[in-house]
Amino acid sequence: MSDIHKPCACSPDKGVSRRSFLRTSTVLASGVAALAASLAPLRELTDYTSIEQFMQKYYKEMTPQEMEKVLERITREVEQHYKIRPHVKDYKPMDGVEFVYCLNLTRCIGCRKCVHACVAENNQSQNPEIQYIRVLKLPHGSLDMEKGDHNYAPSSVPEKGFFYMPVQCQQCKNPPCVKVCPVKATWQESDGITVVDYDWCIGCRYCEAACPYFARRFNFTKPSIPKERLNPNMSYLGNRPRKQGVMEKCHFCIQRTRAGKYPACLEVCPTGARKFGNILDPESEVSYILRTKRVFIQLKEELGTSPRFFYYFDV
Amino acid sequence: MSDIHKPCACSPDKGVSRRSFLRTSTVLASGVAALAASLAPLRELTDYTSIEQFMQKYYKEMTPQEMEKVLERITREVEQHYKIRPHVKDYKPMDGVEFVYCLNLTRCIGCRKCVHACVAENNQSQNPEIQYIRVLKLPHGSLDMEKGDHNYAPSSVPEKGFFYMPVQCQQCKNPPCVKVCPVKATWQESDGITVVDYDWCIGCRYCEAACPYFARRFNFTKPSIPKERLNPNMSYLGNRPRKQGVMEKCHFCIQRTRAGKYPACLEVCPTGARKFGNILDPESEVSYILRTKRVFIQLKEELGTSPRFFYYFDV
Amino acid sequence: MMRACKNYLTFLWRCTRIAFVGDWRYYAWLGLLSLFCLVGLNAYAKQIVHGLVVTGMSDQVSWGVYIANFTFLVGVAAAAVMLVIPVYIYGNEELHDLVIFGELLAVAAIIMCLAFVMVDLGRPDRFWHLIPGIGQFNFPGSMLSWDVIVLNGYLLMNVHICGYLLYCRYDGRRPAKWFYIPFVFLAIVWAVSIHTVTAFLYVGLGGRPFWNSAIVGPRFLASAFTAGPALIILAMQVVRWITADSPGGGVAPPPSGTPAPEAGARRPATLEDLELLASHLPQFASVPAEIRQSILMDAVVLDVAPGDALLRQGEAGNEVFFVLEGRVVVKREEKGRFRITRSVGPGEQFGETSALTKTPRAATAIAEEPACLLRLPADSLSKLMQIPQMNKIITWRMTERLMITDRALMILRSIVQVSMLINVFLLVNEIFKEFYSPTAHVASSQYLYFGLHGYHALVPWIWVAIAFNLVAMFLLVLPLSRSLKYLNVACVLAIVGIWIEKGMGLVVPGFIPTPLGEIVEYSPSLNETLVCLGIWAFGILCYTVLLRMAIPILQGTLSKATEGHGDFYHRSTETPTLGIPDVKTAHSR
Amino acid sequence: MMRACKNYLTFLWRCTRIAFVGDWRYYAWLGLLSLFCLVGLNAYAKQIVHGLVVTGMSDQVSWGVYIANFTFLVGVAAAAVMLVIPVYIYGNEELHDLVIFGELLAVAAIIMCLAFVMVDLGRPDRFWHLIPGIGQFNFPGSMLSWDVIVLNGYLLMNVHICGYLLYCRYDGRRPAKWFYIPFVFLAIVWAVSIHTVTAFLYVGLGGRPFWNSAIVGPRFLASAFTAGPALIILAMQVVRWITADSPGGGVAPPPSGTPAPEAGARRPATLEDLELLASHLPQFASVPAEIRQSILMDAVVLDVAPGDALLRQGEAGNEVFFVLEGRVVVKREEKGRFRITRSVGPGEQFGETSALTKTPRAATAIAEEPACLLRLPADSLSKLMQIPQMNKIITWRMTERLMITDRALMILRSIVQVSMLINVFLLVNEIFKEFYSPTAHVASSQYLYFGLHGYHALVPWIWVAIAFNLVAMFLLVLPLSRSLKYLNVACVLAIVGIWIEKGMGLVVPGFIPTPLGEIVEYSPSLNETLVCLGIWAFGILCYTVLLRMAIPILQGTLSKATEGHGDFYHRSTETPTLGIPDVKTAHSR
Repeated sequence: MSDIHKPCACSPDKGVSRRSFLRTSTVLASGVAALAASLAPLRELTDYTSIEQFMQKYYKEMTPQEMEKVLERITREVEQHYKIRPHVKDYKPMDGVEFVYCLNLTRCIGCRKCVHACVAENNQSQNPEIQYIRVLKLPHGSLDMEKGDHNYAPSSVPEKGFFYMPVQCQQCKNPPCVKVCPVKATWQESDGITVVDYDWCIGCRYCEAACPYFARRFNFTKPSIPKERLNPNMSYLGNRPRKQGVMEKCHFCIQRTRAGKYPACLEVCPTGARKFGNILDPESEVSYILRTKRVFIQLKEELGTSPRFFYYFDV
Repeated sequence: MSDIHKPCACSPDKGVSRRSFLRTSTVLASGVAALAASLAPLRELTDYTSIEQFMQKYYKEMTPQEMEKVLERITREVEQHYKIRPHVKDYKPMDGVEFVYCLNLTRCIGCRKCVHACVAENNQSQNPEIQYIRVLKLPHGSLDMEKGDHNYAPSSVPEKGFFYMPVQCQQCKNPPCVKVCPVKATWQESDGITVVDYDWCIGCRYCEAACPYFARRFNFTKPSIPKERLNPNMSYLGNRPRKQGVMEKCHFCIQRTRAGKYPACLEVCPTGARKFGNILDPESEVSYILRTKRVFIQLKEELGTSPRFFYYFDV
Repeated sequence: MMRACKNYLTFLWRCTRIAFVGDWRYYAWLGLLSLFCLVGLNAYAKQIVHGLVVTGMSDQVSWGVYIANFTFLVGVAAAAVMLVIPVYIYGNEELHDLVIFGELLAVAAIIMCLAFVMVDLGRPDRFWHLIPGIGQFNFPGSMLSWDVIVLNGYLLMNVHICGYLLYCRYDGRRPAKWFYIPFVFLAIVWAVSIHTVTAFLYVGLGGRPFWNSAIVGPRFLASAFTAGPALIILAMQVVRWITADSPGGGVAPPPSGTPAPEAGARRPATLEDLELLASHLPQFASVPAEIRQSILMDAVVLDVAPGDALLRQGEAGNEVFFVLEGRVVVKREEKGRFRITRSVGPGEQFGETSALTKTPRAATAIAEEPACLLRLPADSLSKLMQIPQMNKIITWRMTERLMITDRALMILRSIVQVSMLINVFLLVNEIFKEFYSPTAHVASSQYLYFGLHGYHALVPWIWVAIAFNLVAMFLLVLPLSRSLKYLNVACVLAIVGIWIEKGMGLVVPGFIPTPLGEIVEYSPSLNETLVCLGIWAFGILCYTVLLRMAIPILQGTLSKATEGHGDFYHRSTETPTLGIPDVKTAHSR
Repeated sequence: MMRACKNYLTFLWRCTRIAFVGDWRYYAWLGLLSLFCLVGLNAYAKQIVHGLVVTGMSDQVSWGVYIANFTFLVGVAAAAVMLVIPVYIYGNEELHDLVIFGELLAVAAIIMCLAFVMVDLGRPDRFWHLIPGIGQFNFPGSMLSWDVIVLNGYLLMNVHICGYLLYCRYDGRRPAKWFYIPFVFLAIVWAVSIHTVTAFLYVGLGGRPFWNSAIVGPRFLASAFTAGPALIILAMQVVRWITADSPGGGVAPPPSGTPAPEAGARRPATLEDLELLASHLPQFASVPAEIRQSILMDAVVLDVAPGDALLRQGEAGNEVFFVLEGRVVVKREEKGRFRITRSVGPGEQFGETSALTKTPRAATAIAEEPACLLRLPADSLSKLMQIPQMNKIITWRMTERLMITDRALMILRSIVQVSMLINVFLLVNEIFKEFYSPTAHVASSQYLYFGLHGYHALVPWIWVAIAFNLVAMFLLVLPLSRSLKYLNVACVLAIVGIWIEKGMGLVVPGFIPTPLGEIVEYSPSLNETLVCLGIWAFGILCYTVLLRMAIPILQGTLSKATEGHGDFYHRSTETPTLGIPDVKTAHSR
């Protein structure tokens, strides 16, 4: 930028006077100094991108060997940073599985236990805290979210005249976030989970603008997780620590659910309002609910996103 | 229209030849004949608008005496036509009353008894039949009305895997139909009922286009009601017989509810899915429902019409 | 005052009378249109008796082809301003002569609009409920009440402007600017408003997502500014064609066969001749004596017989002629046909354009009656033009002519071109919005463009409309359409395409599916179609009659000056307009 | 080939070098801009280190002033075509000289756009993931991938067109039509597309009703075609101002104080003189001997000294001059200041416009060096013009001048005028749609215009923007703005109004309330603001440098012919551009 400002560095066609030379040199030197001064904050940069990371291939184009190397690199980085040796794996979707989430609005008491269990499980930044689940307190009778309270005080739940609606990624069948990503850094897996490759995202936040459920989160600064609270059981597309400047989101606890466990939010729920399972299995709890419950609600059904997250009532 | 076609009837400045005169007369005569022929269908017109009716004043500007005369005229007309002397009254809204309707979607079995009770009570045309209530059969789990079946066969209700949603005028607090009417022929009364003055409506059907609930009906031809099925208990803004070419709609059985009775659709409901009452009375059933039921639905809440018709679940 | 009244009544009387004068083709045309009108009236009578059940409409689709035509015609009416703007705002003279034709079209279109609204009403006998002051007028809440105001206001405004300008032309007066220019500017704003208000009728309905979109208004305007001027392009060519005599018909003298301009007696002019001129042209009185004197030097007085040509189109020549007695008709040859551009009587001049601009004669002037003319060289004219009063009257009379030049049509072409590009651009925006993220609101568009749940009555129509619009756009953009042949094809395609897309393509899908998701299709019944045809015929009839009145006035053949001539009954030489033989001649055949 | 390469490199080298040449005001201006650039760079470095947390953005409002500026500048870039269309499609010559300035503005604007996108990225180090072929390009699904293509394509296209035209002008060659005209037309379509695609970025988001409206695209275009030409109107006046010498500065000879055109020695021309001319002007070889001979009759050869005036602005005169040796500079007086419109060397002509059109001299011609000139009367020029080759070269050179006339600015005014009317019309449509039937979708508009639930950060801004737009519209519509003073006020108001309305007023309300109904407001942080200022400064710096290169080329003072003259280091008479004293003179002060 600044070199435009310095005068012509070349000597003019004919004899350069000493004074002119001195002048040119002075301007040139002060220009370089100013440039250096303006770039000074970069000295504080600690978290350099390594060549290895910079050159890393696109997730879907990596061979198993290359993925192995990447996982090793991640393990190394985490160990270096948190002094804990994690278990990082690239969990793949299982055949014949499509995950679906059902949430019983009759039961939810708005305790926000799910919110915090999620943060702990998924190694989200805790300062500033990034939460995947947002619980709305709604007055009886209305599903108009504009009437919702996002910041209710949790001591007195459930409050009379209100009900509670936790919202997280709806794992849409037609995810707008995937459609708009210019670099294919986010996509839908065969088991219905929409994931983000944290090493490919360029941080344009177009997906965040596109999501109708406020389900995506951006690392506005370097995430900070206390060492003692790091969950060492990690997956590449799931809860491994993120870098500054990339998107993340709820991935149905990929490191748990693809290993046959329930998501953290479900396990911690004290009222059993949360149900999770494989919709392709007719015997699963979620299949039963969707088959028998009279009315359930897909948020913003009119947008055509076709969520895999269903709200229902105890009818 | 046709007089443009006839040649100049005036005689030209100077001497008109006999031939020209004959010609002019011939053309003139045949023009008049053609015009008369084209208007011939009007001879079939039986239901002339009387001068009295044509000159009738706007409802809100009539004195009680004038209204009395109008009611007499209507009584006369009905008697003449149906050979039954009706009891026609102009029921006024009661102070401290705002009507509200609640419908329990858990209970409704889609029997359509309400639909037919409504037709009978409100003297709707029976050929073609005009129905105020439309019952939708919806697949479990969805409130997307585009998936609804309007013409399901009623023999087997309730069908498994479906639920039923009766829709009628939602008596909006912000009724779009009232806003768009160019001649103020429809308005909202103080007890929340939106009414139509059948003697003022010009039949432009703009209200029908504006209504988001498909709740308004137009008399596309002369309504026909068998004499024996005429309900003689009539109100001016309610169920008195309508004329061809005007709008009508559900008015919460004004002739019943303003006399302290329940609407016909509620009385006939076999499951008790329908609840009606005064929301301003905290002891009323509807007040109780709206106070205690966890979630209820106002159709198309996002349009800002603010219906007085609430759908709820047995929770 | 009395005289003015009488004069105005005479004007109206003569206009009315001339509407019934014409040759067999004119009568056949009026007869055909009247037939359609009567058939339509018959169909409407049936509708009155049986109700709107005779149409294809239903509670589900409660507006149909009536309102579709209404919507389209509001656009046509609004487009008249696209002639007014270039002339009055940008001072384009080329379109000047077309403004009145455009405004007459607006008048005819608004009459049709009102008729379409009327037939759509369930209770036409109660239309008076809509009249502010008498009925109950839901203003400003209901957009329909706005529409009542703007449509009727626009009608009155255009009737006033046309009527006043035509009457002034008839009367040989210069129109008073304050009496019509404010209305011209008001009409410009108003034209946008009739369109926007009509769009808002639809846009304001929150429960109909297909209409509840801010782009409907701009699309209305863009398509109106495409279809309207396209219609004017076609109409003007028809006017040009019917106002031309047929070639070599023996009636119009072919340029080669007429006597030379030197025909007839000629003598130097005297001061008496100038006084005679001054008696017909009061402004001449303001010319100082010394100038009169200096003019006399080169002035010549000609006495000519009927049929003598004074000057011929295409020839060089820099003299101006003032008529002292008799009448001279000025004709222009266009593509082998002759058209009267002016009829000049005592005190009026011709040939001044060539004299002032040194260009070849733009038309041929032929004496209609035995006439006496004062011929002046260009220098003398320049001297006269230095007198402000003379300058004003001569300049004003220069513009008093009926010319529909190809260049004027090309200006209209560029309006149609740009509007069509904008129209298609807006369509692209709408389609992108609907289909890129297909929300539930897309159902109506889905039905319109691709069909929904097996229903697809409108699909072939809308694709035909889009194809027509696109072909028209390409034709208009290509230099090809500088040829009238291709331009006409493009105009027809554009009009039909927009009629489909903005009429049925806008109104019907708004109702499908219903707000409760039901699909009931609509197609107009026969009776409904006949009513529409009747109204169209009535509108065309109105426009025909209005043109029949306006053209001779613009040509100068119907004017106060020709009053004594007993209109067209006494003209012995040839037919003035529409290629229609004189009535008397026709009678005595 | 080698020579062409060397020539092109010399061209680049001289262009680069001239960018660093100027007087103290020029250096001060560059210095100031560089200062802002450095401050911005510093702020950006902080952002790199700490992340986007240093901005005012949040998960709720995830785009802010960066993307707002980006959106606005895409519009400015697109507006360059509003100069290109009149010139290349409608053949308007008045704007011809401005096209290159418009396209250079487009280049600068696109550079700023790319910079704004870059600073908005969370991971700028991964921008290469966006490169088709190397990264993963989500085309055609993501509108952002379309934007990458169209923005970079537009940049390349404009760089190519400007660069090629300037190089040809430098080289004294006539540009080959096939080498740039196709790109000109492509750029027209492309300009619409950069805008529409950028609008579609927003429109395509079904979950954001404030953006998910088909009218956003048309409004983008209308506001761009308002703000862009308004900016060009202002920029061109700055160019006109800086390319003029100060009046009576002693450097530029005032017309009254110069020697008469008869100054210097004069003698009849000989055949040798014509051969000398032919050696510089190869086309002259095609002139047949008999015409050469006939020309000789009235031809005069003048030998003049530096500072001699050959012809003077405003005088009558119908001779044309061909330069045989030396250089002549043509200057035009505008409002008391002189501006070089051409610099003419051997083989080139001046004075031909007056000779051909019989109009007074439009500029003053002064010898820069001892010069030898061939003077021909208008008749001889007419004879030469009958030779096709001569006609072509002379006509082409007639257009090679730098004139920014008031009429050109008035043409831009009518573009701004119409665009602003359309823009306001679209705004009215949008506001009607939102507020007539206020559905839940109205929340964002409610927030923007009136505030929502007690939050109203944008309310004062949007009303200021609307007020500015309305005032600008009225100024533009009134004849008042035919005066540059009011026009400039209108332009500034329009630019600021649109910057607010289309930048922050479009981007931020789309996020408020969030899809879950939460309201989190946004205002840019100091750091963010400094980055923005830095990018603006960088863009203006780019435009300054581009103009610094282009102006002398357009004036003809920087051309292949002046190569031997050692650019501006050796000119002894006066400063060529920007009112900047010669460098050598400055050094020896």
